[in-house]
Amino acid sequence: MIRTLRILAITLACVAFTGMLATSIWTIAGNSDPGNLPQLLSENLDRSGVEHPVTAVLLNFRSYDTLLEIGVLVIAGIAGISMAKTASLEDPQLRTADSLLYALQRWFVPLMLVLAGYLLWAGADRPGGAFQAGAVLAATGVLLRLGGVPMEFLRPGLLLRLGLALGFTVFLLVAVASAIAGDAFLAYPPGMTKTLIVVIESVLTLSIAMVLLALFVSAPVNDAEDPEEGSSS
Amino acid sequence: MTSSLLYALAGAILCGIGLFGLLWLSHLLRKLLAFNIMGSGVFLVMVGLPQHQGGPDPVPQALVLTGIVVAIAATALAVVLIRRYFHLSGMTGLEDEPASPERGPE
Amino acid sequence: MTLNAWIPVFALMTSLIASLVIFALPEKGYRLRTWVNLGAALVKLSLVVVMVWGVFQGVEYGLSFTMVPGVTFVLKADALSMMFAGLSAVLWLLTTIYAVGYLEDSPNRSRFFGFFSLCVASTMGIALAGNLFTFFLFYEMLTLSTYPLVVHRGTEKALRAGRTYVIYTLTGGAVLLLAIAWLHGVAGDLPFREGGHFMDADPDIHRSLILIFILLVAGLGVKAAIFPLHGWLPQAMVAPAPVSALLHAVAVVKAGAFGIVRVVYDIYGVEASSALGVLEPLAWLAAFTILYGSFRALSQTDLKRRLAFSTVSQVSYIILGISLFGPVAAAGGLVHLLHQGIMKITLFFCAGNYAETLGIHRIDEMDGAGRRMPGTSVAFTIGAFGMIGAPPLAGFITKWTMGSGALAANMDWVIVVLLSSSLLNAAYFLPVMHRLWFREPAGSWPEERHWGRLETSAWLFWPPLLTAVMTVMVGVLASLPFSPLSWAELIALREYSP
Amino acid sequence: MVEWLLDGLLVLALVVTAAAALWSAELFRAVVVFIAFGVLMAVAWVRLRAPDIALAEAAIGAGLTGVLLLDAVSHLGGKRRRAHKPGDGRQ
Amino acid sequence: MTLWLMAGLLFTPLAWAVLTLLTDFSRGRLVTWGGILVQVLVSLGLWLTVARDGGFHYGLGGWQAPLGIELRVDGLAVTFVLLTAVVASACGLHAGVYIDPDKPWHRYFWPLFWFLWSGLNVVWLGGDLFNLYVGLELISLSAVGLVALGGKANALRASLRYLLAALLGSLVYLLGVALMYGQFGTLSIAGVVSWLGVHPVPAGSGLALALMVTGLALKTALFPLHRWLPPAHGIARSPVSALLSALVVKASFYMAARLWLELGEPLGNLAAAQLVGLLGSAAVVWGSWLACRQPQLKQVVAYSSVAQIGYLFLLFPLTYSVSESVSLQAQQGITLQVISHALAKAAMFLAAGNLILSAGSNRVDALTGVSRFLPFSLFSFGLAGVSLMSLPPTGGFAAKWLLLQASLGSGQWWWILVMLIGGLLSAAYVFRIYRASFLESAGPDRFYHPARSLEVIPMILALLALGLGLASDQVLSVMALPFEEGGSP
Repeated sequence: MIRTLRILAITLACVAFTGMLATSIWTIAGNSDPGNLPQLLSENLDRSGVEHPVTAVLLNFRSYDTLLEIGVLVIAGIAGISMAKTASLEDPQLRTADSLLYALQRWFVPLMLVLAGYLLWAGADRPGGAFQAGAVLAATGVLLRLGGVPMEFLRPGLLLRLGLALGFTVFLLVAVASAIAGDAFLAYPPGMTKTLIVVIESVLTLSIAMVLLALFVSAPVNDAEDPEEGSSS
Repeated sequence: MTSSLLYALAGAILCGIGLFGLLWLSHLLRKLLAFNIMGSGVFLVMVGLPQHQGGPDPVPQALVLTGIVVAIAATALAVVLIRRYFHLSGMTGLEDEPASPERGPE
Repeated sequence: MTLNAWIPVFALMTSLIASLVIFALPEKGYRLRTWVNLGAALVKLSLVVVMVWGVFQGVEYGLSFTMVPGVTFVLKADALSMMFAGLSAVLWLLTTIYAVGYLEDSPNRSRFFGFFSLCVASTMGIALAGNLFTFFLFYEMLTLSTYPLVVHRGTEKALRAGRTYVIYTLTGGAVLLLAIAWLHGVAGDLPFREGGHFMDADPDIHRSLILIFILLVAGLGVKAAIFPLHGWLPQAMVAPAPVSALLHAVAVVKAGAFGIVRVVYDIYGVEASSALGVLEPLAWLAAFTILYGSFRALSQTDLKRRLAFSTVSQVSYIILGISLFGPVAAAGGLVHLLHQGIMKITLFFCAGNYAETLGIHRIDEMDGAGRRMPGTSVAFTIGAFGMIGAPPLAGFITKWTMGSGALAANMDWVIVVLLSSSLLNAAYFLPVMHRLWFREPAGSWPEERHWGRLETSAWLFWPPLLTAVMTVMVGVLASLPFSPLSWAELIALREYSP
Repeated sequence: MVEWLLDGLLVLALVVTAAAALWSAELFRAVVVFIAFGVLMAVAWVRLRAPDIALAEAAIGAGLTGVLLLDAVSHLGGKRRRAHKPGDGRQ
Repeated sequence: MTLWLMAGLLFTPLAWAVLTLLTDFSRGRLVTWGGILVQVLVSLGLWLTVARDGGFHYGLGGWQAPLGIELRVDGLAVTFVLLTAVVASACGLHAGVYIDPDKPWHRYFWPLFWFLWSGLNVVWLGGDLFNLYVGLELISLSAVGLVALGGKANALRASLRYLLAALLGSLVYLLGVALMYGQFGTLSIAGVVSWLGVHPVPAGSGLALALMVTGLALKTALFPLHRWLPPAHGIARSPVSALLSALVVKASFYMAARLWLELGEPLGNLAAAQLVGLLGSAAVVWGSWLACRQPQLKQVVAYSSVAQIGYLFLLFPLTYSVSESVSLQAQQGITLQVISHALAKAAMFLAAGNLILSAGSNRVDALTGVSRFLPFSLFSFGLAGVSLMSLPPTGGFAAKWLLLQASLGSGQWWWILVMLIGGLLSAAYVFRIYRASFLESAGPDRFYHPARSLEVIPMILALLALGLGLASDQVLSVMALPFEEGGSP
């Protein structure tokens, strides 16, 4: 009885929510559009150092968002590996010698690495960029991993943590360098914009892949022993 | 009515579905699916609505890219937590009684 | 800022700092703690004496700064505040001496004396507060600092009493806060001013003013133990005797009564209050409380509880005095602020002595105690006669002055109240004295300790005698300048002709 | 007109897969449907002229999230687990 | 100079997050001390600068809004930056001693701590709707990570619940942002406000504000969306609980309040404002009531947070269509309430942690008779309690006074009742702790005194909460500094 009432209430709430939202979207779509942001953006595009507007927004106009977003990724990575069995992130269960997987691996991995490289390189003037490249790279890693490649760097040691932090650190150093030179935080020095963006994108690709991979492998395997508990509260 | 607006409205429906899932489902992974669906809905609204009159707008597209990365980070973290929680307590829901129909014969 | 601005602050700080020092001292630092206590009490007393002289000369002591936007924190010494400050300074000194003896060898003394000093600091703040906001600040601080004293023994009973106490006083505090905030909204930030602020208030706000007055009295009446808000007081008797002495004679109940005085005189102004028609109901309420407290005291078998109900009755004398329209009655009420303090503290000291030395708690155990403890019993007798109103003791001065005031104000029914109250006082005190002096002890007294020449520890022996002597002196020397009565007359004069 | 039809079908498919992902009885199937939902989303982004998001959605939404969730399902003892990885029971 | 301060403020926490990620716990502690010093100095410097020269806009990357992201550096923001510096330093210093350095997973405490701090600064200074979203996620994920640290089943349960609530809240907020962008074509709050200044209020945009506020209310644990808070705040390690209760919930409230104050008048309506106030009142009563009934010390404190958060939402009705002066009083009162609750609650959680360490148990009963040992932490707890009861002279009292005045001034007398009842109920749960500590029975004879440094920190915070009441006028005067529109570095 209570269950029925509850589902009824939730359904009603969700339907009302959807209805209100759709009405609001419809109304707003009917209002006159005051936005001139795309125009402003294309006017400033040549000052951004890259030709592709989405990349320009991500890594120049709103680079602070991106910096913080990489921070969010790093946080997730940290929180994830803090949960892992401490000795090793290794999951013996996943080391299967599946022949299909092996074949997949042989053909796909090089292809995916090329794709990641292309996406990264394309980011400056065409769709693509660090996120997509990083995701593809991470997917490659997952594939390798499923194929049983050990990947020592994923042990929760200094190397892993350096890898997690690398992209973020480079981004942060670039950001503060201009501030020390007397410009605003995150401003690129004139003339070096494109170079710096490419550098940042490259390291970000690595770090994004690393974080996602770490999160993928750090899920505790079922036979991990309990960590000893010290929390009194 | 443009196709952008159509997608924005679809986003609204996805939001509703996702919200329902988040509130109603008890299995944590299903909640996570619901969260991702709701997230997709929000992103559709975010891009579809401004493009309804103006054509492609790189700003919301960039925002959605950021949003997707944040969402995957949160999802991955949640998966880690859920798996560890299941490992320690054998439960897949947040209710006190471990009566989730999804549980296998452990 | 001049030195004069800082003297009230110093007076406040002496006990505050003493409290902090005591908390910091280790439990075993017995000697040092006693010296800190007594030293601070003496310093404070001398500061108060300086201020009393200064106020008499018309010197302005005061300090103010904006605390919250729109509200100032004001410390100020005027004639009325000096009356309360003087009372608390003198009695703090005596109670400290007494408490040192009373709590000898008992645990948690560091905690006790720390909060005790904090309590006195709050009382001082109440006395020196220059507006209702500041008053409220210290009023609530008093609640908090007395709670650990009430529950000091840590028994279930003490904790229950503590809970009752807190529920009553915090609720009262909330009502008071509401009233103060409302008043602030209606009339702005009002400093205490002789003659008050609402002499010619806008008739539009009369209704609000009356409602606020009721709320104010209700809030303050909890601490002043006005019927029907007195329930916490008899229960709080589980506290150690020095606490009862301080709570009942000085700090808590007087804070409430003092607050009502401040509201009637220095916020509303006595004439405005009278014009609003709120004084007469207040007088009736006070009169009823006087009789009610006395009746209830009659049936109590526990000595401290009897004294507690006596307090309920006696504090309302103050309220009655100020709510009769006229300077003479006002002086009678005000002087009772002091007189009742001195007399009641004597009685509580004595009750504590009986309990501590002979293990007497109930009245029927008191048979023949007079011969075993003559000094204490003399003091008790003086205090009790004072309460009854026998000339020339303090209580007589009060009742006489108040009676003349009532006649002057054409409120003859007050005389009836005063007389019947005196009869009732006699009815519940005389049997005690009869038992003390004229009955044979039921058995032998416990003699587990050797006190030396005195009947009890010297720390316990002298304070009640001293206050008993004061009870006599303030009565006999009532007409001298600087006697409580003349000081009260001074205040009444200033209030009625600002 | 064809475009409209395409858009309409896509939106319908999105909604249906989303609902199916949440309501399918088996967790494993739910995740598979969710991956399909991700692929459809990628197509939707192409239709919205947002190729960057489409790429990201394909790689992240459909790819990584899917693998992550599938892996989690197999660990949480979903019903399909034994069939999915035979001979690989709990140690 | 200002530029350097800003860069330092933004750079330090992020950089220290990376630095501490590369060390273990003990070395991370040393590194953190350095970072705390820098961050406190920078925050103080910025506060002093703004107190002297007034506020300004700071365009990140040299781009101005609406193209770039602009930070809004005004008196209120820098006051909260400074408050964060104080409270977070206290929690950081406390955690350095409190947390066991030998557990390998505790090394991850410091990076999460620093990320949390940087996220808070983002929110205080943020002037861009989407940037605020990212800041919120930064805060939420690091907070979840901190709660989950150590990974007991209960902690995981609490952190999962927290994570889901936080994610849902963020999404709802983001949905609101999407509608805002669709309507106004800008993400800058100032841009929206100036657009509304010249155009009539567009239809359909009310929902955008409602969604944003709802999402934020969920993250702030407004009744009835509060269920995730007590487990998370109760189960985390005490310094983490302190951070969460003192600062994290305030971040989302701060955003909601700023949005309401900027956009509430055009986009909101009276019923919504009253509804939010009503929910806040329900939180006050319900949270306090549950706090009275919790057997565990930290749960008492956590439910007290639910109640105290309720007061904050009285801002909505008390600033909607009222006179300028009443609105100002309400804003000042709420600001004081935020600050004093942050200080007092941090003090309370840290002191509770010490008491648990001393008594060896989290139960309220375990405190029986501890006042006999004169534990310093009990004093701190008590003092902080005075502020929560909003008794004078604490900051909590000053806040309540201003809110009372605002309620009276706007004629919305029903909030007065809520405040008075809430004050009494909070006294009930605070005195419950006092009472337990005064009970003399066969309690434990041994009593573990924690390290002095652990005990001093909550005391300082509690004294600050106390002193805030006396100095509230001065504090508020900095917040009310004129904001120089268009002034920018």
